Amino acid sequence: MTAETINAAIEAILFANGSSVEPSRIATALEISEAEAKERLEALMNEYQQSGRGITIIRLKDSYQMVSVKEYAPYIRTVMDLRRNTPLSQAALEVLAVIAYNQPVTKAFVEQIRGVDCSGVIGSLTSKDLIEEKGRLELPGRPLLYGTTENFLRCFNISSIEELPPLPEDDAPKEEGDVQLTVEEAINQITE
Amino acid sequence: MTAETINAAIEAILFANGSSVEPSRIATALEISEAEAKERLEALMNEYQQSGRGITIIRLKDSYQMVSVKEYAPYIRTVMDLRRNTPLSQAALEVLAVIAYNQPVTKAFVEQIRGVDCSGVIGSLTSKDLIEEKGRLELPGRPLLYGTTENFLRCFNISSIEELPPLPEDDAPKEEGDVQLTVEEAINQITE
Amino acid sequence: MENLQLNYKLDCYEGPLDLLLSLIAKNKINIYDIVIADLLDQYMEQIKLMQDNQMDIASEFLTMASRLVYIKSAMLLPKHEEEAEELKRELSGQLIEYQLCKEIAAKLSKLYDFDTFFKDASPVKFDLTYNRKHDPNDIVKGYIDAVGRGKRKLPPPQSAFSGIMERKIVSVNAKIITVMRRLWHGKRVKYSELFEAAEGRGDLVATFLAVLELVKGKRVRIDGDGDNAKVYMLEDKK
Repeated sequence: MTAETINAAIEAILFANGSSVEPSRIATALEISEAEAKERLEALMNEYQQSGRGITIIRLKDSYQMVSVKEYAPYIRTVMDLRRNTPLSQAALEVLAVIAYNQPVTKAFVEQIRGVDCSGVIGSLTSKDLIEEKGRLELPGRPLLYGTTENFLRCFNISSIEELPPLPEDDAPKEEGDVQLTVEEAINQITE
Repeated sequence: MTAETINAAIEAILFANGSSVEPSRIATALEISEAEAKERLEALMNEYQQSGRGITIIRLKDSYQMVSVKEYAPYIRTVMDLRRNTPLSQAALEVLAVIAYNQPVTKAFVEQIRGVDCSGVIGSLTSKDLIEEKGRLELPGRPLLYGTTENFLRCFNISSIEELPPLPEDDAPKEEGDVQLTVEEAINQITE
Repeated sequence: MENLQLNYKLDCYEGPLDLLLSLIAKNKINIYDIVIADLLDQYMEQIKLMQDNQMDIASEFLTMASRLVYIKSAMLLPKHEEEAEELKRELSGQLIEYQLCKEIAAKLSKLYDFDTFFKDASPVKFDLTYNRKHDPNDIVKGYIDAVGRGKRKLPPPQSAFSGIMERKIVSVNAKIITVMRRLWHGKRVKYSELFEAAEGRGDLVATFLAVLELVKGKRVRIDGDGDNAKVYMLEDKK
């Protein structure tokens, strides 16, 4: 396979697959090394992003996906007769914020921060594929842990959790420890 | 809109739409004449067909569709096929186990045990041919019942459901304590 | 019209913490040093408004009310200032955390992207049948993970959750009677024993308030402190 055919094959795969693809799957299919697959995907992504085309490639965590370029969304919506999506509710955003910055966390942890029951919101965020189960906490009751999904990254235009906006500077006198929320804290709070 | 942006917009529309699009719909969305839309679609199609890329545009009667290039179909199939071999997630394994030991059961039963919505997991277990519908429960709403398939037996190396390993013995006092603790935990979590 | 607006405003609170934060912002209260008495009054005013508007008040709002009452009571008691301060700091910490959560939520809402589209997988025919091989014991592990230890085949009965589901309204008056009964005939009871039978926080708070009432009314007396504190009834002065 020439370099050109490999690139073309990768394009075809990304296009046909629709959802994101890991380099390892491409490597297996094309019988090339994973490192090469990754390298080519990166190169192709850069090429697309600089080409001024209507389609582009993005990286989500360690996988790649072909998507439409944002600017053309209004035209796509007109042709496909789509309405603008309804924005997320305040409650949904708050739950998402707690989960995104502290994952993996239990529902109890989220409820502790927000002071209200969050079952409904967690259910709807799960069905919107913004959060997902990430195992269980080894504690009595074995509560489920939640974290954000790949779709979350796409919806917030970032390629990894590290790219989330930094937490606001804490200018409070000696409360720092309090504000840093960690899983350990959650465990402490739960097991207290 | 420049010629370049129009082309990019058309690409984005064809991509996002997936199926075929008539030039008239593109003309309306981009506020150009139908003749111009057609002309541009033809030009774009020629460009794609000559570029040696993995994606191309084809004309079907009077509409246009973006598709992957035929030659790459085997790779596409391999990549999509690899997906089925991703190991079962923790959630999938739990749902499968609850169904296996209690079949036939309703989705509501599984959800009551796990405490979360399981529609997605049940859907994916069905498409993996590990569980299947086994009639309906004669109750208001006539909920569907699920049970395991023959493929399930194959995957878990047993020849009948009776061969499922026995569940650990139920040591009553410990069990009691466990449940107590859970309720207590929950109360603590709520009231803290 | 005014009423409608009010309703709308009340509806907006995401929970008791949200309500407290908005009171703190509105009244320029120092979040690091809350004056509990003032905050409690304003909080109860809002709860009353909700009641007047026949709104469903989530139980969380009432739990917070009892928590504020508890802190306020603790502050009134000599020897409990420290506990009260601790509880106040806890509340401050929680409010600061929640404020942070709201700030991040606001940031996230600006990032939310409705404009990126991707397509469904092309209709390629292929088999999704799972064909990995597993050890049959994996399924046992899965079951234990889902259900917990033991061979519980059915979801726990509804009664197992009653402690969680119901938030009993505990009357302080009823608790006064219970406490009095225990102290009847000059018995001396350990202070901590009074709380042993309590079921849940509501019960604890009510018992505590009952003791407070009794002390205030000079019906009982508490001697000693810490674990050694003993409670006994005062002789009827009449």
